[in-house]
Amino acid sequence: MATPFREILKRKDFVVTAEVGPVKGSSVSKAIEHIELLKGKVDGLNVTDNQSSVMRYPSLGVCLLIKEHGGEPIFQMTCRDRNRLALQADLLFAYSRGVSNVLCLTGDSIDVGDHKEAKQVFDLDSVQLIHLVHTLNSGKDMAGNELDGAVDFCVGTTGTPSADPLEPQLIKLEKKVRAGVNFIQTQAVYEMDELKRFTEFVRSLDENVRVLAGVVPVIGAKMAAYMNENVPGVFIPQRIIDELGQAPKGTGVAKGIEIAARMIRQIREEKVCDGVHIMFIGREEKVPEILEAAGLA
Amino acid sequence: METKVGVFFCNCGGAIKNIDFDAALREVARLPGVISVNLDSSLCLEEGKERMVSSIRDEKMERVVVAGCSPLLKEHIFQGILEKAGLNKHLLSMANIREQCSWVHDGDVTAKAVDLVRMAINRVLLLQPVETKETAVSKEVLVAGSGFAALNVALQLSHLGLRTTVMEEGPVLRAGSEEPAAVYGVDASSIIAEVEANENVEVLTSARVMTLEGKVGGFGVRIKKAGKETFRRYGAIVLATGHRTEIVNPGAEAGASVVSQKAFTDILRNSSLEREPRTVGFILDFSDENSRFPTLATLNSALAAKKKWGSEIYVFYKSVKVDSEGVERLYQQARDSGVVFVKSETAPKIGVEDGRVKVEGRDVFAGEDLVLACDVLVAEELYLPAEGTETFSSLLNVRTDPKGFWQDDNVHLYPVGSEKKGIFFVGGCRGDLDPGRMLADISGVAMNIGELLSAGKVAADFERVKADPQKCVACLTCIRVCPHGAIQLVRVESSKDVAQISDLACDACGVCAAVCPAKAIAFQGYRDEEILAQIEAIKRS
Amino acid sequence: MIIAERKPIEEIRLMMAPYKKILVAGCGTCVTVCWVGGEKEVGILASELRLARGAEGRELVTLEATVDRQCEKEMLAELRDKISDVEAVVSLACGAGVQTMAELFEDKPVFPAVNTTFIGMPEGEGLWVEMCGACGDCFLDRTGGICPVVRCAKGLLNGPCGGTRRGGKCEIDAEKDCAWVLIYRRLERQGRLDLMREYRAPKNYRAVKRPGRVQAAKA
Amino acid sequence: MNGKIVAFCCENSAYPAADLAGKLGLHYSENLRIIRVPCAGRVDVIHILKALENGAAGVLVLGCEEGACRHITGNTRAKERVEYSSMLLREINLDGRVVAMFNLSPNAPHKFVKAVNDIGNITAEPGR
Repeated sequence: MATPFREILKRKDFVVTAEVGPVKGSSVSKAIEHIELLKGKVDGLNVTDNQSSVMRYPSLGVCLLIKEHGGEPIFQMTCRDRNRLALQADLLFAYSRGVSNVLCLTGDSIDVGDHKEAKQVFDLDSVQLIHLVHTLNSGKDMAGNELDGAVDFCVGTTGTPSADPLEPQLIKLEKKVRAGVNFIQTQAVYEMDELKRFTEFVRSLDENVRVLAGVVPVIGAKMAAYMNENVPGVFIPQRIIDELGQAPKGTGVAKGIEIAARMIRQIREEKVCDGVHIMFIGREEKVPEILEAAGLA
Repeated sequence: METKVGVFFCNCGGAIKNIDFDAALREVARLPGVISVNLDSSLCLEEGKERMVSSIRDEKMERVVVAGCSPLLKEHIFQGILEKAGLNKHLLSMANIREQCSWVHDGDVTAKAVDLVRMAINRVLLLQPVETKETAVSKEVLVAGSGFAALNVALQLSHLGLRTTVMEEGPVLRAGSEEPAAVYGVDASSIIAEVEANENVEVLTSARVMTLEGKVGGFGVRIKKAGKETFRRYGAIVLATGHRTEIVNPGAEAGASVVSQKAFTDILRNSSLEREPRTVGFILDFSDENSRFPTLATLNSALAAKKKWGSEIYVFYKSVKVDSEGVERLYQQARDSGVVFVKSETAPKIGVEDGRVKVEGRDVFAGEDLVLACDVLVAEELYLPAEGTETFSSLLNVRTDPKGFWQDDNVHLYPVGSEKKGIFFVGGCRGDLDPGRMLADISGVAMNIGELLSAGKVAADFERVKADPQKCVACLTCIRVCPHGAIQLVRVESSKDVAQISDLACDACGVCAAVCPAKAIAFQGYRDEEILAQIEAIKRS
Repeated sequence: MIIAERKPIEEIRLMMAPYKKILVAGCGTCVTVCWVGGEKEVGILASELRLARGAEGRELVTLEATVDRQCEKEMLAELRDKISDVEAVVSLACGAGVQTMAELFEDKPVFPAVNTTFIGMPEGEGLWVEMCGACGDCFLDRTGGICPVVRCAKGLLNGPCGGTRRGGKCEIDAEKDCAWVLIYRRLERQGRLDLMREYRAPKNYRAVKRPGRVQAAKA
Repeated sequence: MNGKIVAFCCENSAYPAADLAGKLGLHYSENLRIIRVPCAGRVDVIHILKALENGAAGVLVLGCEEGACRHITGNTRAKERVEYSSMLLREINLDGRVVAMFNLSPNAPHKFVKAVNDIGNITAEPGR
């Protein structure tokens, strides 16, 4: 049985988490493959929730699989697809099956996904969801009713260190930290000074909050340009795009891994923050390579 | 009782050949509403006119159709005939059976001619009378700016008996001092004295326009001077805010000895240098291609320097534009007096060598590089609109050209008008300067305004274009769309805001009538019914 | 003001297919102001339908009328004679007008010719943008007068979201300003950023029990 | 209205150009019927559609050259309305080319004649 993530956050000085993306279908074989590959190598495994508003096998489903396979799941919840009843019900169900880490997200908008005519919910937003989890932790539901069987979630959320303008994001981050979070896994970040500034801000609010830097390897200049334009909250600096541009043909992935590993090692050595969250959706099998290259294997 | 229409055919003294007028008259006589058909050979000449006036009166015609030449040529004459016969001049419709029928088709075109007459009859049956009404207008004119052009306009207007307010943002009148008229070959020395002596001209310095409303004949302007705001009424507004210049790549280290044209004239006038400059350089027309002022200024300054100090003068030029009045003569004078013109493709490099300005350029004709050390270099300047032109534009809601100058050369408004009646531009603020033309523009503006205001009242069609207060929903579309800013929102008796079109400011284009979503705007003569009736007539041909 | 957009001619043509004599009814208020349903557009739509029917070689008789407001029964009553003389009505009014007409003349099929889009304001000539979603629980007082419920693509009460683009643009549209960045800038300008720092509890989305009813307290 | 072409002519450009065509003895189809308007910006979609409804084979709207419109935006507005009408015709599967906008200056009678001939050829195509 894996050590609970809450404990790891307290004891470990450099926490490493990764992310698996469920498939669009009922087959779980790929998920299990990724779980087996990564469960021993990382402290926690996030499972995305209809990432980029693309309909997929549910996040909670893969979390249960991770539990069954002895991994430590981090259940990602967005506010796009469920109202406050469904969110609370899913949390109760998750906790009852041993999934006790939740990452509270607002969620991408329907327009960026593949069901562009769906009605988006957003009954709550990420800050309200964090408050909701604490309400449940206190033994009550949002309507103030007593729960038959309480929950005790370890709560996490995200942040955008390289946002421009930054100030509105920091105001929101403050609300999240005030609401009470154990850890923050940031959006993809590539500039150390941005990450430093972000982490210091979080520390100034609450030193117990652990900050894990979001690491999204970029596998080519064209991919970088695409991500800058289409993936919300991602801003890949020109210097990295240039570096990728010089990589000879066909070595894009290797170059991406090399850059990611370099960043991870720098974060760790300079203690910029408390760890990293590696997001390599679609190439989960490459994550061990990154860990090795970063000296974390 | 059907409206009584009289139709007059004119064969233009035989110039309209391929129409069987007898047949045409017979057929037109049968059309509904037609009570009289007449054939004439010279309707627009005196006897023709007499015959027409008497037929209109005798047969008590209520509408008139004239089938003949183009309305653009003779419409005003036939409108005069209607008035003489006691009929409202707008109750006329013309069928162009000459230029647009007889002269463009071979063979017999009687059928088409009858068609065109039927179209004119359908339209004339719907026409409504439009009265002419005189509106009192303020005989005061606001002139913004105080350069040579502004003050001259003010003087000329005062000679026409119109009071002028010259408003200058700066503390002092700019003509003469700021703007060296001598450079442009015009004498401005006495102008300020003349203006200050003229009791028809009121001078307001360090004054600014805060708000502007209303239309031609009655612009309401709030002017702020010394912290106090006063509200004034003006019949017309002249913008003569001039231009400003910026030296092009002065070669920073060259320092004080690189000067602008204006600075050079100061040196000429009171020779502020310790000793007279032995060699003087000029840079001409390498970056700003279209303005003519630099050429004139360079030639005047070069000649003046030659005369006063006898110094060696070099002009590095890409082009010497001599197409405005008197400039060719100046150019010849300069060459005869020994001024050296150095033709080069690219702007010369400007540097410093033992305290003097070093100019390195390529002489295209001599085919060799030329290095010149001179005591004073008059650098090339970019001609830009004066500061504050944008704020003025938004206040007046008039457009500027891409470079920010006023009144790009729309051929219909050229040379001094703007798209807003009663607002005129003159002088440097219009960009592409040509002193010769500027003098013509000054008298042009004075003449336009004199014609407009000196009678103290202006006759205009009364409510030819009108928004029906019952139908107008005050959606503001027409107000935003009107190219001439002639429409505003007013509160009518039913305490409802509706669009009101100013008869004086309206230029009768009909754009408002086309865009009005409530079909509330009637443009007499071109109402939808009057256009659709002509289409209806075509259908039956 | 209610903003609407004219339906494509193809859609309206199919609705009118079974009928030979129809009334094209305009409304003189909101839809006139936003250029889709006034007397001018009634004339154009009627002409478009006749032309289309002519292209099929069949006949169409159209009556045209525009009342001040189609959402008032007394004003619609003016159309009683014309409506009894036709087989169907195509109304260029907003949804409220179409339904008031349908209710008043229950035996006549009434069809919408416009899509009612939002409550908004003009941003440029012929361009309108959404401002209010009629949520029934206005809290513009706490956002510096900018409504995130409709002007934020996700309707967030504690924004901005993580997807804000560089320069403060919205995740879903690089041209659109992020509502929460606008709110931030305005509150900062007014020195009231504390309002944005306040946590906003989940919204009461049933403030207006749909369909809404408002009973005025007094005449 | 067999084969008639209705031409809305702005009195600042197209109408004088048509007159000049007459003075120079140029020729164009007899089917043309000119309706004088103070500016092309006065011509609305309803006028174009009503002309077509009344059987016009083609409709021309002729205004000043771009940037030389006496009423600044009249010719651009007319162009947009012509494009709307043309798009509408295509939507109800009629030929969108029978409605056209032309810009010309008062001293360009040949351009006027060319505009009339062009639309004449389109409307005269077999299988109309």
